[in-house]
Amino acid sequence: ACGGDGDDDKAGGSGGGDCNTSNDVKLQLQWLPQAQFAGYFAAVDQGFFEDEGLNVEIIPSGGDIVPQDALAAGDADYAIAWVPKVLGSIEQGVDLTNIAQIFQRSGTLQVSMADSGIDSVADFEGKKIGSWGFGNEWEIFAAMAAEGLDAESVEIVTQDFNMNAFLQGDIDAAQAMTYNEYAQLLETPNPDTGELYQPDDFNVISYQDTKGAMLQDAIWADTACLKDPAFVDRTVKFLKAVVKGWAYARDNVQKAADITVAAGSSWGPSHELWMANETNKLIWPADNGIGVIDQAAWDQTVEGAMAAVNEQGQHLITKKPPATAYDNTYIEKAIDELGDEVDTKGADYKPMDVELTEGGN
Amino acid sequence: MTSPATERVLRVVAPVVVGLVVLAIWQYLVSVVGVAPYLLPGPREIGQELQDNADAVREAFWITGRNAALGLVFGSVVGVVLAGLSAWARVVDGMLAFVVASLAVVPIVALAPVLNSMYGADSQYGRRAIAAIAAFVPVYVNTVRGLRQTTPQHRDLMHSYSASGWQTFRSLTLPSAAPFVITGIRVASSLAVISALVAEYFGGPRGGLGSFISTSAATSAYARAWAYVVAAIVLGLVAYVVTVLLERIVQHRLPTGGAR
Amino acid sequence: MSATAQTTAAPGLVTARPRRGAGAWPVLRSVLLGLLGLVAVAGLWEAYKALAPEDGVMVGDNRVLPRTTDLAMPHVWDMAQRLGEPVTGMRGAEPLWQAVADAVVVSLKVAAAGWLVGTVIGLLLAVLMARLRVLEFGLLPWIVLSQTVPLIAFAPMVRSWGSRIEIGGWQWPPWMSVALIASYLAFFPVAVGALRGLQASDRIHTELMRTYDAGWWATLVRVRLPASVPYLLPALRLGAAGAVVGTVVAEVSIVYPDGIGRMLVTYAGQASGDPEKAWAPIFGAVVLGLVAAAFIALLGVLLRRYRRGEAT
Amino acid sequence: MSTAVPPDPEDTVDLDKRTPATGSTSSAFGAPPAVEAVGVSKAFGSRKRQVVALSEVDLRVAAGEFVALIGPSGCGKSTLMRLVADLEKPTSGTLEVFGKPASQARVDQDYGIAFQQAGLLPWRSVAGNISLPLELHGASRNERKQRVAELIELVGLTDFAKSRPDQLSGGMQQRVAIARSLAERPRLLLMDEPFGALDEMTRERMQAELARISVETGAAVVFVTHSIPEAVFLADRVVVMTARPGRITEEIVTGIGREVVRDQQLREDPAFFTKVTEVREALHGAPVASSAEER
Amino acid sequence: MSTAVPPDPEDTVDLDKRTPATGSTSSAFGAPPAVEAVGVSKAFGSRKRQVVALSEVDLRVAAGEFVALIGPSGCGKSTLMRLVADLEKPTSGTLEVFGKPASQARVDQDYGIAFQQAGLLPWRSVAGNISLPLELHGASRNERKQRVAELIELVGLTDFAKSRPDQLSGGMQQRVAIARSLAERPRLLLMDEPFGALDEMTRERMQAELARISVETGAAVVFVTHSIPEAVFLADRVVVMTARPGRITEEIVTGIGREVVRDQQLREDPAFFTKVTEVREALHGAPVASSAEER
Ligand SMILES: Nc1ncnc2c1ncn2[C@@H]1O[C@H](COP(=O)(O)OP(=O)(O)OP(=O)(O)O)[C@@H](O)[C@H]1O
Ligand SMILES: Nc1ncnc2c1ncn2[C@@H]1O[C@H](COP(=O)(O)OP(=O)(O)OP(=O)(O)O)[C@@H](O)[C@H]1O
Ligand SMILES: Cc1ncc(C[n+]2csc(CCO)c2C)c(N)n1
Ligand SMILES: [Mg+2]
Ligand SMILES: [Mg+2]
Repeated sequence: ACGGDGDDDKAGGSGGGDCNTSNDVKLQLQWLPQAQFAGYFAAVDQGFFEDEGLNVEIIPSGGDIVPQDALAAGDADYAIAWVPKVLGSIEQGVDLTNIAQIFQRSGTLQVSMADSGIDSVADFEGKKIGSWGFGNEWEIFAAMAAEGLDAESVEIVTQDFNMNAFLQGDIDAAQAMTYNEYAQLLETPNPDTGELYQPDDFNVISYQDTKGAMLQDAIWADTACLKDPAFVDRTVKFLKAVVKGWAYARDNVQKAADITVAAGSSWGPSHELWMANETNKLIWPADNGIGVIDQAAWDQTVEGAMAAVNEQGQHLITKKPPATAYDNTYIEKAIDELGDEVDTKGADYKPMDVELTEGGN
Repeated sequence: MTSPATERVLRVVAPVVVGLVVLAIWQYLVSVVGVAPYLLPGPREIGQELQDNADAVREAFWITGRNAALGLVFGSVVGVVLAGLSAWARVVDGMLAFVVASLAVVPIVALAPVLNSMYGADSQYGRRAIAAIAAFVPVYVNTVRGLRQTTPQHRDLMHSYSASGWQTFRSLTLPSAAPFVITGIRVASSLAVISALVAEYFGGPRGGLGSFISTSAATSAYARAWAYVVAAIVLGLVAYVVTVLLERIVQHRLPTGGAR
Repeated sequence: MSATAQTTAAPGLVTARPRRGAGAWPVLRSVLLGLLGLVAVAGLWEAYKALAPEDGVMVGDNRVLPRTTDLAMPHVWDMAQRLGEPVTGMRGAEPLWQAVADAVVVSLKVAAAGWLVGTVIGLLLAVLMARLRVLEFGLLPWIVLSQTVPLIAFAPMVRSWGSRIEIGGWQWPPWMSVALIASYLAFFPVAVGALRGLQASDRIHTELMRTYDAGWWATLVRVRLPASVPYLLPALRLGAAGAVVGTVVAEVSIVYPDGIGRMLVTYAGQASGDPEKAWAPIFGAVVLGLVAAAFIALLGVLLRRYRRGEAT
Repeated sequence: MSTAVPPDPEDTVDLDKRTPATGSTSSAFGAPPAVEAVGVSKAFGSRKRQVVALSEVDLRVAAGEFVALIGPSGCGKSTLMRLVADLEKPTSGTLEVFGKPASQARVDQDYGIAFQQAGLLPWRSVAGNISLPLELHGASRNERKQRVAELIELVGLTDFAKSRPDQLSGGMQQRVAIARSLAERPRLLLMDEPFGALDEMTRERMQAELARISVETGAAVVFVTHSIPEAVFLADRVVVMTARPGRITEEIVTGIGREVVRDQQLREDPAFFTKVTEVREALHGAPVASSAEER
Repeated sequence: MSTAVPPDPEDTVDLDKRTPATGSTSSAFGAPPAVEAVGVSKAFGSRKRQVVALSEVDLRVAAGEFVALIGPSGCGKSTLMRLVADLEKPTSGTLEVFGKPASQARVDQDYGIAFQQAGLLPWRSVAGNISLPLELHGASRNERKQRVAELIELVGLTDFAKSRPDQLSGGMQQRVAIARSLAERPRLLLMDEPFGALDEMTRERMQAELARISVETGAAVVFVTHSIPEAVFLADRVVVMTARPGRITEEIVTGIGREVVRDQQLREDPAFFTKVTEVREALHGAPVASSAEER
C-alpha cells in the first residue's frame, strides 16, 4: 500500500519552488458543505472571488481526508482547519501558516441531560464523555487538564454522526457544535412529552467558557509559498473576497443558508438557517476585524494543546509551534484594502432567532 | 515438485522474504526518493513509535482483537449453521438469498450507527455484531457452495443407506464442503479484523486500534497511526495463522483428490 | 409416496420433471422466495420490536439483543413511508426514494468498474500463485494481511496522487480513485477463492493433460479454470459485494459527492431528528448489492455446464 | 482351488435332481418377492433429446433368488438397478421391493448396493469406508470393528485397512465397495459389475464367497455382469437385455440350485457349458459357433 | 461375427508358419524399442508405511509390438503404465521410451493413454472430450471434426456425440476414453483395462478394431487386462506379474503374429487354447485342471 512518485523533498507539497500563483484557486473545507462554511459559498455565489479575478473551487472533506494534509500535499491552495489539529500536524513536520482566524470563538459544547448533575467540566469525573474522535477530543482533555482531571478519569466514548447515543443514555455528556449537533437535539421529539426537546431539557457546557477553549476554523496556507510575492498578492485578494463573503452571510442570513443548500448541503432549510446564524455568532463581533488572530486566544490554544494528554498518555504537541504558525499580515492587508467597503468588525451584530422544526427538514 | 522438507522451509521463508522486500522498497521510497513523512512515514519511524507506545498499542490490540475474534467465531458458526439449513431446505436457501446478498453489501459506515444505536454506544457489542456480520457473509457464501459439491454418486450412496439428513450432512456433505468452509473462514478472518477496527471510527467506547488510528491521523501523527496499523496487521497475521492451522488439521483429516 | 403413485396416467407419455435452469419458473421462484425472505425479516423486525423490552434483552450487564426504541429500530412502515416523502422541507425537493435511486446509479457504475478491475487483478494473482507455489507461499499471507490495512492509511494517498495524474488533456477523474479503492476490496476474495479453485481440479484430469504434454497454460484453460468454477462463483460474488462495499466506503473516505456513501454519512448525521431517513441510503446500498448478486447469479447460469453434478 | 484333479463323475452336477430354480429355494412359499417390476419404463432428458433407457420392463426376483442381468453396454442394466434402489424414479410402471414401494424398502434398508464405480469417500480409510453403513445405522463400536475386520479379510485387504482410497489400485477399490455393500447382511444385494476390475483368481474367490454368502444369509442378489460364464456360474436365472430401448428379451433358468457349491467343478460341468451357450445365443440373437469355447 | 460356420481347417492358424513374435513385425530392425525398463522399482508412501508397488522390473517392448500385462489386483500394472507415461518417477532403475527418457517421450507425444478410470472432463461433450488432444496439438477445426466423427463411429456412440459424460453408462464412458487415446494415432498405446466395462460383443468388436489399428499404424501397445483369453488373443507377448512386491514373473510369447487377423476363427483355434492355458498356469503358479475351460 505504498509507493511514491515524484513530489520529492518539498516540505510543502505544491510549495517550495512552484506554488500555484495562478488565479485558479482550490479551497479545502474541513467538512461537507454546510452553513459552517457559508461565507465561502456566498463569496462564490455573489461573485466576490470573481471580482478579485479569482476562480475558486471549493473542495469538501470529511471521511479520511485531513484538510491540512491535503494542503501540504499540494491538493489545495488554502484549507480550513481547526488550530489544535494543525498544531499537531506542524509538530509532525508540516509547515503551515494560519493566515486568517475566521472563527473567533470555540463552538464546541458538552451537553448533558438537565437532571444529570453534570454542569461543569469538573463533573466529568467517572462519567461517560462523548467525543467524535478525529482530533476533536483534545479540547476536552485540555479543559479537563485545567480542572486537574486526567484522561483516564473519564470513559471516552466515540460518538458517531448523530446524537442517538446521547439521547438513549449511552453517553452522559455528548460533544456538540452549537451550529449543528445541538440543533439536532432540539429537532428531536422528546418521547416523554411528544414535543421537541427544549433547551432547558439540557445542561450545556461551552468550552469557550473554559480554559480548554481552542481556536477553530482558520484559513491555512503553505508557509513556504508565503515567501512568494505573487502568492501573497493572490492570497490577499482571496482573503478580501472571503471577508466580503462572511459579511454577506452576516447581513443576509437566510440567503446565505439558501446559497449553502444550493451548493450541495443536504440539511433541511431550518437547520441550515440555524447553522448560518450560529456560525455568525462565532465570528461576529470581531473586535480586531474578522480573521485577525488574537494573541491571547492563540496562546491559550497552544497551552491547552500542550497540556492535553489522552488516555494512552500521548500528547497532541510537546513544544510550542514555530513563529510562522500564524501571521496576521495578510488578513490585515486585506481588511485594510477593503477599507469602508465592508464592515469587517460587525460591532453591532445581532443574531436572529431561528425556530427549529422536527428533523431539521 | 518440491520435497516436503524444502516446502516446509519455503512456506516460512517466502513470506518473510516478500515482507522484507516490501519493507526495503518502502524504506527506499522514504529515505532515497524522499516521500514526505506525513504521506508515508518510514518503517524506522514507525518502529520507533511502536517502541514508544508499546503499552498503549498492546492495550488497543487486545480490545480490537477480542472484538474481532468473538465476531469471527460467532459469524463463522452462524454462517456454517445457516448454510447447513440452506443446503437442507431449498426454501431456506431461497429465502436467505436476498437477505445475505443485502447483508453482504451493507458497509460498516451504514451498519455502525445503526448497531450502535441498537446495542448502545457504550458497549462493544455493536462492533462485535459488525465483525460477526462481516465474517458471516464469506463463510455462508462459500459454505453454501461447498455443501453442493458432493458427487452424485456419493449422494446416491447415502440415499441408498436411507441416511437421515443429519447423517448425510455429517458423513458426506460437510467433509466435501470442508475446503470451501476453510476458504470462507480465510476470507472472513481478515474481514473480521478490519471490521472490528473500522467500526471503532464510527462510535462506541474508545480504546481500540481504530480509535487511535483515526485520532493520530487527524493530527498528521502518521508514524503513530501506522504503529497502530502495524498492530492491526499483526492481528490479521494471528487470524491468518489460526486459519492456516485449521486448514492443516482439516486437510490432514480429509485429504481431497485435489491436484498438486 | 407409493410405487403405484408413480405410474403416470398414460404410460409412455413422459412427464419430464422440471429441470433446474429451464424456463422462467425457477427464476420467478427464486425471486419470490427471496422476497419472501425479506418479508420474513421485516416481520421478525416488527415482531421483535413488539415483544422485546425497549431497552433490549440484557444478560447481566450485557445487552445481547438490541433495543427496540423508535430511534434504534424504526417501524418498517415508517421507513417505507419516509421514502415517499421529500428529502427536505425545501420547496421543490424531490422525493427521498428518487434521491436514493440517483445515488445508487452513480455508485453502481463505480462499483462495476471496481469489480472488473478487482476481478482481473484477483484472477491474475490467483493464476500466478497457482503457477508457482513459491509465489503462493510468499504472496498469499500478504494478500490476506493487506485487507487488515484500514483504508484511512492509504485512501487519502490514492486521492492525492490521482488528482495529480494528468495525461495530455485527460485528467484522472475522482470516481476512478473510488473505483481503485473498491477494487482493493474486490480483488481479495477473488484471489483467495480462485486460487483454491485452481488447485482443486481432479488429479486424473491434470494427469491427462500431462500425458498430452499440455503446457501449464493449456491445462489452466482446459482443466483448471473450468474445474475452479464452483470456487470461482462464490469468490466473484464476494468480490462483487466487496466492490459495492468498497465503493461506498471509498466514497465516504475520500469524499466523493454523488454516490450512496456520501448520502449514508449525511443522513446518518440527521438520524436523531429523522431516524427513518437514515435507513433510506441503507436500502439503497442493499439494492446495489442485489443488483450485483443478480449479476453473479446470471453468470452462474451461464457457467452451469461447469457445475454439473452440483447438488441443488 | 485350481488343482489338477480330473473331474469326478460322482460330483458332476445332475441338473435334473435339483429343485426347480425360480425363487423357491430359501424363501418360504408365498413370501413377497424381493423385486417385482411391472411395466417399468425410464426415460432421461428433456422432451427434445430424450433417451429411453428402459421400456416396459417386467422383472420378478424371488426372495433368496440370484438373478444375473446381462446385456450390451448402455442397455439399461445400471438404470434398472438404480430404480430398484430407489435412486431413480420410473417414468411409468410399478416397482415393489419385498412387497413395498422401492422407497419404503430403501428406508427399511432392505438392500445393499455396490455401484459400477467404487464411489469410496476419499477422506475415509478403507476401514472407515466399510464401516460407514454400520455407523449410519447405529452399530456399536465393537460390532463395527469386528465386522469391518471380517469384511476386510474377506476381500483380502487386511494390510490396507488404514490406506486411503487414492492409495489403492482400481481392483482394490472395487473390493472395498463390495465389502461395504455386504456390511449389513442385506436381504437383497444389488451389484453392478462388482468384479469387473478383478483379476481371474481374485474374481473366482469373490464369486465363491458371494455364492456362499447368498446361500448362508438367504439373500436375493441382482447381479450385473458382462461375463456370461460368471452369470451362469452364479445365478439361478440370467436375464438378458437389449439396448435402445432397454428391454428384457429373454430369461434363462440355469437350473443350478442355490445349494450347489460354486466351485471349480461346476465350471467344468458340461451342463454349465450348455447354459453358457444358451445365454450367449440369447444375447447375440443367433446361435453361436462353438459352445465349448469361452472367451 | 458369431455366425455358425464350423471352423475351416484351412484357416486354422499354424503357429509355426508365423514370424517370430517379439517386436520384429512392423518395426525396422535396430529401431529403438518402444519401452525399455531396466531394474525399475517404485515405492509409495513414507519410510514408515512404505508400499513397494514395483520391484526390479525389466521390460522391453519393441516398436510395433503388442504386449499384454496381466497379474493380480494391486500388483503394479497401473503403476508400471504410469511410469512409462511419465506420470510417476521410478524410485530406481531406468526407463526409456523410444530410446529417450520417458519425460522426453511425453513431451514428444509419443504415446496415447487410456486410464483405468475413464477420466472424462464432465463439462465437455463426448465429441469435445475426444477432440481435446487434437485441440491441444493444434489440429485444424476441419481435421478435428472429421477425426472425432471417425472415432465416435469406431466406438459406436454416434448418437451420443453431444451427450455429457454423466449421461452415459459406464461402458459408454470407457469407450469415449478409448477413442480419446486413439485420437492422434500414437506410436505407443498405453491401455489400462480399457475393455473392462464392456459387454462381450462390444468388447470383441473393440478388440478387433484395436488389433487392426495397431497393425495399420504400426503402433506398439501396452495393454493391461484381467482376461487371459483377451491377452492371448491380442498380444504378441503376455507379461505376467505377481504382487507384493510387483514383479514380472514370466513372459509368454503367443506366437500369433501381428499380421494374423484377430477374428472368431482365432478364438477357436486349439493353439490359442494352449497359450491361454499356459498363461493361466503362469499366473496361478500351478498347472490348471481343464485347459478348454475359460472363466
Ligand atoms: N443421467 C442420465 N441422463 C441421460 N441419459 C442417461 C442417464 N443415465 C443413463 N442414461 C442413458 O441411459 C441408457 C442406459 O444407461 P445404463 O447406465 O443403465 O446402461 P448400462 O446397461 O448400465 O450400460 P453399461 O454396461 O455400459 O454400464 C444409456 O443410453 C445412457 O446414455
Ligand atoms: N499413490 C499411491 N500411494 C500409495 N500406494 C499406492 C499408490 N498408487 C498405488 N499404490 C499401491 O501400489 C500397488 C500397485 O498399484 P497399481 O494401481 O499399480 O495396481 P494394479 O496392478 O493396477 O491393480 P488393479 O488391477 O487392481 O488395477 C498397490 O498395492 C497400491 O496400493
Ligand atoms: C469523522 C469526523 N467527525 C467529526 C468531525 C468534527 N467536525 C468537524 S466540523 C464538525 C461540524 C459537524 O457538522 C464536526 C463535528 C470530523 N472532522 N470528522
Ligand atoms: Mg452400467
Ligand atoms: Mg490398475
